[in-house]
Amino acid sequence: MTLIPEQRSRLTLITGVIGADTHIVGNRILSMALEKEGFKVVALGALTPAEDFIKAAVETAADAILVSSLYGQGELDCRHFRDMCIEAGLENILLYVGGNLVVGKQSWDDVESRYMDMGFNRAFPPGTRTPDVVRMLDEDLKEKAEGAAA
Amino acid sequence: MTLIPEQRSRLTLITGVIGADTHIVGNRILSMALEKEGFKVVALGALTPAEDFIKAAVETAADAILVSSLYGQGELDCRHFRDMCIEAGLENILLYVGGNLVVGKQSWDDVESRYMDMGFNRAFPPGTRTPDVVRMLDEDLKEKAEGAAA
Amino acid sequence: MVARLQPDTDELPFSDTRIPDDVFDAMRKKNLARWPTGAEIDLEEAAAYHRAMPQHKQLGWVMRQADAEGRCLTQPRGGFGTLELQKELMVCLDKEGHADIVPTTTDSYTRNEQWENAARGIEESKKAGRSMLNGYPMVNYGHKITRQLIEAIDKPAIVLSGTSMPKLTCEVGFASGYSGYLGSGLAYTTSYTKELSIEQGIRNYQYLDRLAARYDELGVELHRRQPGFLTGTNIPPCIAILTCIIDTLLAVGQGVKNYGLELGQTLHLVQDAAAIKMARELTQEYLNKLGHTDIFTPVTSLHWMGAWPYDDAQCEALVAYGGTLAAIGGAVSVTTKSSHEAFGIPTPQANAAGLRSTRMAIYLARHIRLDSMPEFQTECDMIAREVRPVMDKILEMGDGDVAIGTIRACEAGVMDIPWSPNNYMKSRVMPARDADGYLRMFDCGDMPIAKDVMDYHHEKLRMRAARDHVPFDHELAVASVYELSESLETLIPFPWAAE
Amino acid sequence: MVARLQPDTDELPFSDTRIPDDVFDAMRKKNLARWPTGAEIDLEEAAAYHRAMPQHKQLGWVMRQADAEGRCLTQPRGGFGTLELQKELMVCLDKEGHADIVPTTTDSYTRNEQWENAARGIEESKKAGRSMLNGYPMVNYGHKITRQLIEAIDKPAIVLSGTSMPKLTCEVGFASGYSGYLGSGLAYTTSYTKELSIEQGIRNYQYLDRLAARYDELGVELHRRQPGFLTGTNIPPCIAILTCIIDTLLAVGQGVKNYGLELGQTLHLVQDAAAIKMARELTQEYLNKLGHTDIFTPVTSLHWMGAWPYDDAQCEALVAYGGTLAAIGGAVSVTTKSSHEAFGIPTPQANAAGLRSTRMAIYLARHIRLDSMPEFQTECDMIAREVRPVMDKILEMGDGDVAIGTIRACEAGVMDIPWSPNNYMKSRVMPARDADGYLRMFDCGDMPIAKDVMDYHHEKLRMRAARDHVPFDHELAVASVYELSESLETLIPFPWAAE
Ligand code: B12
Ligand code: B12
Repeated sequence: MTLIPEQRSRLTLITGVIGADTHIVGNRILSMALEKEGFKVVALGALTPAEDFIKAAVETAADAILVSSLYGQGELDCRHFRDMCIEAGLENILLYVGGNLVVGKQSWDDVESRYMDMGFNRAFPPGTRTPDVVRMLDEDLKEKAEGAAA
Repeated sequence: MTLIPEQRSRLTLITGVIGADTHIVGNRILSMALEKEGFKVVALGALTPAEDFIKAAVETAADAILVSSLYGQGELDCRHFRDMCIEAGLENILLYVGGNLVVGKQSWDDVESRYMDMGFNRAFPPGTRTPDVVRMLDEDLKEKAEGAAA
Repeated sequence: MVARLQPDTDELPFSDTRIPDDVFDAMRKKNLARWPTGAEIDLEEAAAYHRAMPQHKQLGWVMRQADAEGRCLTQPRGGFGTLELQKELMVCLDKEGHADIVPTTTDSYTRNEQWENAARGIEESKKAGRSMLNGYPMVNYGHKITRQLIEAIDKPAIVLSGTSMPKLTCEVGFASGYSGYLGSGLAYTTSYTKELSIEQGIRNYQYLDRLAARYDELGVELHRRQPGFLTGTNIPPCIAILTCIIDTLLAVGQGVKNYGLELGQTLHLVQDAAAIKMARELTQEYLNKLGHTDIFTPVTSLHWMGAWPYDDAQCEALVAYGGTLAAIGGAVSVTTKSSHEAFGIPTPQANAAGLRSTRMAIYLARHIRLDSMPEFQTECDMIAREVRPVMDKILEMGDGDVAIGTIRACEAGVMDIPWSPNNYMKSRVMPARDADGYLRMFDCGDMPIAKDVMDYHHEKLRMRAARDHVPFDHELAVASVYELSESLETLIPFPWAAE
Repeated sequence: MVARLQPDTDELPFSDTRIPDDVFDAMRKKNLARWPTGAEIDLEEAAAYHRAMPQHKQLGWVMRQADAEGRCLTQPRGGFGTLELQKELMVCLDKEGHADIVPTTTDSYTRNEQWENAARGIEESKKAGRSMLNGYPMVNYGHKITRQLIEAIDKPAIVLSGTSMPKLTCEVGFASGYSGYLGSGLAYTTSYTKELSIEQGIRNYQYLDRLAARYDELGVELHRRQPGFLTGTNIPPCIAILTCIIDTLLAVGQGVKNYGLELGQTLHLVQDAAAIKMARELTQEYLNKLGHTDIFTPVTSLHWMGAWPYDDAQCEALVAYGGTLAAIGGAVSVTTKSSHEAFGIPTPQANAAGLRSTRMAIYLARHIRLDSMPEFQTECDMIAREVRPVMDKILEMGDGDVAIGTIRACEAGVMDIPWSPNNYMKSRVMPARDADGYLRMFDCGDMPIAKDVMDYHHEKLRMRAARDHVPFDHELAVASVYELSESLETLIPFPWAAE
C-alpha cells in the first residue's frame, strides 16, 4: 500500500537531529530521499532542541516528526517528547525516531519498547535504509488519513 | 624444589604423540628441552600407538610417560591408558598428558577432570611451555622418590 | 542556568597572533568563574603535578619518543558517565587492551557546556546502573576527583572532547593531569557545530592552545592534536590535510610546539600511506614558509571514521586492517574502534579487543613501506597539487593572517568540507570512492583545484559509475557513504550462483 | 580387521609414468573390495552425477573462472563425526560464512584407514552428542549417504584428507560428488606420516590422480590440489614450491590437468606475494621444460599454518591479515582459519566468522599489487635461485624420472622439509624468522643451495639474533616456532613503562 507522489506532496514531515547531536549525514540522506519521494520536508538539521521540532510542526501543521538521534543520549533528549507535543496541541501527530538510540550495543527489543513507552509510534534500529522508512510512512499516514476521514 | 641435573639423569621419561596424530613439533621441542635439562628421554615421535608407549616404559623401567595429543582424538586414544599400564605392571608410573586434548574449544576444567578420571596424574592445557613441565616433573618425581624411600 | 560565555570579540580583534598575557589572564579569570570546579584550578600547582609525573605518562614526550623509535602507538576512545565506570574503563583499556595512550571522551552535554544536563546525566546513570551519557562529564567532576583516573593508569592520558567550546573542559583536563588534548578551531567547528561561527570556534581553541603554551612556559610540554578526520565521512586526503595545516598554524600562533595531525583512514593502503606522508610534509612546508622550524607534527591514523558494517566479523577486518594501514603508512599512533562500532559505544572488553587486534596487526606489518611504489608517488603528487593552490589562496585571502584567511575562505567555499552540519560552511564538496577504492572528489565546490586534477578525479569516478552501471551523479557520493557498511552479499556475493 | 592394502610394488615398477588402464582397473577392483561402501561405487554413474551438477558447483570450472576474473575465493576447513553434524556445518559455512568452496575434512582414523575405529568414533559421537572425531568418516558413510552433503549446499565441495592413504577415501569422495580433492604423495607423506616410505605415498597418490584423470576421460574436470603448506611450521617459500613442482609433475604424469598449489602464509606481505607469484611461474617453467603446456596451476594461500596466539583478538588480526595477504598476493583462493585455532576445531559459527572477516579483508585489498616494489623483485629472485638448483638436481638424480629422483633426493637430503615426522626424511633444514619478519633458513641441511644465497639468509638471521640479544644458533628456529603464538606483552610491550 504505497502512496503516489501527489498524495505525498500533501504531507509535511519535520526532520532533524535532536539534542546536542551533530550526526547529520544519515539525517540529511534521509531528508533528501523523502523529498525525492514527493513528501514536503522541513529539515531542521543537526543539534536541534526538542522545542524547535515542535515549533516547526505547529507552524507547518506537519503530519509527522522524524527525530534522529545517533550519539547515544537520545534516551535523555526524547524522554518528554510526546508530552511536549500534546501540550502544543499535537495529540496524535505521527512520531518516528531512529539512529543509534541508546548508549552501547543493547538488545533492540528493549530499546524499541523504551521508545514506545515514551510515546513514539515507531522506532528504527541502526542500519535502517530510506526505502523502508518511506514504506512505513505511506502505511501509517494512509491509515491516519482514513482515521481522520471516519 | 627443583632437581639438579645429576638427579634428573637417573630419571627416564617416555615421550610421544599418541594414536594417529602427526603433530610432532611441540612434542619434539618438549623432548629436546627435557633432554637439555638432564632427563633421560626416550622419544617415540608422532603416530605412536598406546601399546608402544607402554612397551618402551617397561623395557626402560621408565619413571614417567609424557603423552602428547594434539589432533583432538586423544579422548578416544587415551581412554584405557592407565589400565594398560597397570596390566603391564606399571601401577604407579607417573602419567602426563598435554596438547589439544579434546575436539574443539572446551572449558579446561572439564577437560582436565576427564583426563584425571582416565588415570593421568596431570593434564596440561594448550600453550603449555617447557619450563613449566620441567618444574612439575621435578616436583612429582621427587615426591615419588621419597614415597619409594619410605 | 550557566552564565553563557560571551564571545571574546569584544576583547581582541580576530587574528592569528598570540593572545597577550594580560588579556589571557583576564579571559581565564572570567572563564574559570563559570562553574565551581573551574574556580578550584591553580595553574602553578597543576604544572607541578605534571612535572612530577614519570616521563612515560607524559604524552608530549611519548609522542616524540615513538616518532624517534619509529613506533606506531595505539589509542582507543572511551568515556562513561560516572567516575567509577570511567576508572574501570581506563584500567581495562590500559591493562587488557595494552593501550599505549589512554583516553577520556567527554559526554556531549559537557561538549556543549550544558553542565546541568550533564549533572542530570550523572544522576540518571547512577540510578540506571549504566551510563546514560556518551562520555565522562569532566567539568562536573572537576580536576581534584578526575586525577584519580590519571593515577589509576600507568600510561599517558588524552582528553577527547568533540566540541568547539573547550575552554573550561581544557582547564579541568590539563589540571587533572591529562598530557594530551584533541581538538581544534577549524576542524571541530566545521564538523561538530551548526550555528557557531568558524571565527568563534577558532577563538575558543586559541584560548586552549594559549593555555597549553602556558604549561610549556612552566616546563610541561603537552601534546596538542587536531582532528583532521572532520566529519569522518569520505574525507579526501587533501581536505583533511588543509585543516591540518591551518589548525597547526593557528596553534603555533599561540605558542604550541608539540602538535599532532589526525587523519581518518581512506581504507586504501596506498592512499592512506600517501596521505600520512604528505600531511606531515605539507604541514612542515607551510610552517617553514612562515618561519617555524621547530614544530613537532606527528601523524595519527584513525580507524575508518565512516559508517561501519552491522556484522562483527566484517568489523574485525576493518579493525585489523586499520592497524595495518597505520603501521605501513608510518603513522606515529593509531586511534582504534571496535566490532561494536555500528551499534553503539563499545563495552570496555570489546574496546580492549579492538586494541589487541590492532596491536597484533601492527606487529604483522613489520617494517613494510610503500614509498618505492609508483602508485604511491602518484598519490603523493596528486595530494600536493590539490593542497598547495588552496592553501596559498587562503593565505592570500587573509593578507598573510591565517585566521582571517580561513574564515574568508570558508565563507567563499575556497575551504570546504563534505557533509558539514555547520551553517557557515558551503559543504558543496562531494567525495566518492572510485573503482579501485580510492577516495576522489565528484565535486570540489568552489575550491580552487586545477582542472586537470579534477579531470583525473572525474575519470576515476566515471570508471566506477560504469562498473556499477549507475549514472555519474551525486548518488555516487551517497552510495559511497554506505559502501563500507554494506553486507557481504552486497559487496562480494558468490559470483556464479544460479539465480 | 580391515584387509590392509598390499603395497603396489608387486604390480608396477616405481616410476612417474602413467598407470596403464588394465593395471589400474585391477588396482581399483582390489582397492574397492576393502570396505563395503567401496563395492557400491560405479564410476560411470558417478561421472554422470558430476556432469549433471551446475557449473558453479564444479570446482574445476570454478577455479578456472575465478582465475580468469582475478578473484580470490574463500574456503574454510571443517569436519565433524556424524552426517547430521557435518550437514549442519556445511550449510552454515555456505550460508553464514559465504564460503565460495565448502570443505569436508575427514577424521584421522579414516585418514589412516582405521575404519573400525572410525565406526567406533561415530557411535561415541552420537552417544556424547558432540563430535568425538576430528573429521567426517567418509568411507564409513559411503557415497550414497554422503551425496546428501553435496545436495545440501549450493557451492562446489572439496575433500580435505590429510593422509598418504587416500585410495578408498578418494573413490568415495569423487563418487559422492566432491569436485575438489586436496592431497599429494610428496607433501603429505613427508608431513603427515612416520613410517610410510615416500615411494609408497607417491604410489598411493598416483592412484588418486589416475582416478581423477579417469573422470576427465568421462567429461568431468575435477580440481586436484597439493598441500604445499607441509608441516605448516615456518616453511620457507622455496621448499613449499619445490613440493608444488614435484607433486604437479607426478599428477600430470597420471593425466591431471587442473592442479592447484597450496602455500601456507609466511605472514610477510612481500614474501607471500613473491611466493604466490613464483610458485605458479616456476611450476609452469618445469612443466614447459617437460613439454606440458596446458596444465592449469592456480595458487591457494593458506592462513598462518603455524602456532596461533591464545587470544581471540590477536587471532582476529591473523585471520583478517590472511585475507589481505592472499588477495594482494594474487592467490586464486584462500583457506581460512578462525579465532579458535589455538584451542581446537572451531564451532561452525566461529568458522563462519573467520570466513566473513577474511572476505571483508579481501574486499578491502581492492586491486593492490606489489610487483612494482624492488623488495618484491628481490624476494622473487631469491626464491628462483633457491628452487632451480635443487629441482634440477632432483631431475638429474632420477635420470629424468621425477618419481625416482624425488625418493633419491629425499634419501640424500637434497630435498628436505622442516619438522617432518617421517623417518625417511632427514629434516635437517631449519627455518627461522629474520628481523624484518621474513622466513629464512638457518640451516639448509644437504639441499644444494648456493653459498651466496645462504650467506644472505644467515646475514638476515644474524641481524635478528643481534636485535634479540640471543646467540645465532638452532634456538632461533625454536623461538620462531613460538613467535606468532606469543602474547602481546611479549611481542610489543609498552616500551617505556617503569620497571
Ligand atoms: C560518522 C560518525 C561521526 C561523525 C559525524 C559527522 C557528522 N557531522 O555527521 C563524527 C566524527 C563528527 C562523529 C562524532 C561523534 N560520534 Co559518531 N559516528 C559516526 C559513525 C561512524 C557513522 C554515522 C553515519 O554517518 N552513518 C551513515 C548514515 C547514512 O547512517 P545513520 O546515521 O545511521 O542514519 C541512517 C539510519 O540510521 C536511518 N535513520 C537515521 N535517523 C533516523 C531517524 C528516523 C526517524 C528514521 C526512521 C531513520 C533514521 O536512516 C539513515 C539513512 O539510512 C557512527 C557509527 C557507525 N554507524 O558506523 C558513529 C556513532 C554514531 N558516533 C558515536 C559517538 C559517541 C560520537 C561522538 C560522541 C564521539 C566523540 N566522543 O566525539 C561524537 C558526537 C559529538 C556530538 N556532539 O554529537 C557513537 C554513538 C554511540 C551510541 N549511540 O552508543 C557511534 C554509534 C559510534 C560508536 N559505536 O561509538 N561521529
Ligand atoms: C602445525 C599444525 C599442524 C601441522 C603439524 C605438522 C607436524 N607434523 O607436526 C599440520 C599442518 C600437518 C597439521 C595437521 C593437522 N592438524 Co594441526 N595444527 C597445527 C597447529 C597450527 C600448531 C601446532 C604446533 O605445532 N604448535 C606449536 C607447538 C610448539 O605447540 P604444541 O604442539 O601445542 O606443544 C606444546 C604444548 O602443547 C606442550 N605439550 C605438547 N604435548 C605435551 C605433552 C605433555 C605431557 C605436556 C606436559 C606438554 C605438552 O608443550 C609443547 C611445547 O611448548 C595447531 C593449532 C595451534 N596450536 O595453533 C593445529 C591443530 C593442533 N591441528 C588440528 C587438526 C584438526 C589437524 C588435522 C586433523 C587437520 C586436518 N584436517 O588435516 C591434521 C592432523 C592429521 C593427523 N593425522 O594428525 C587441530 C586439533 C583440533 C582439536 N584438538 O580440537 C588444531 C588445534 C587446529 C584447530 N584448531 O583445528 N596441523
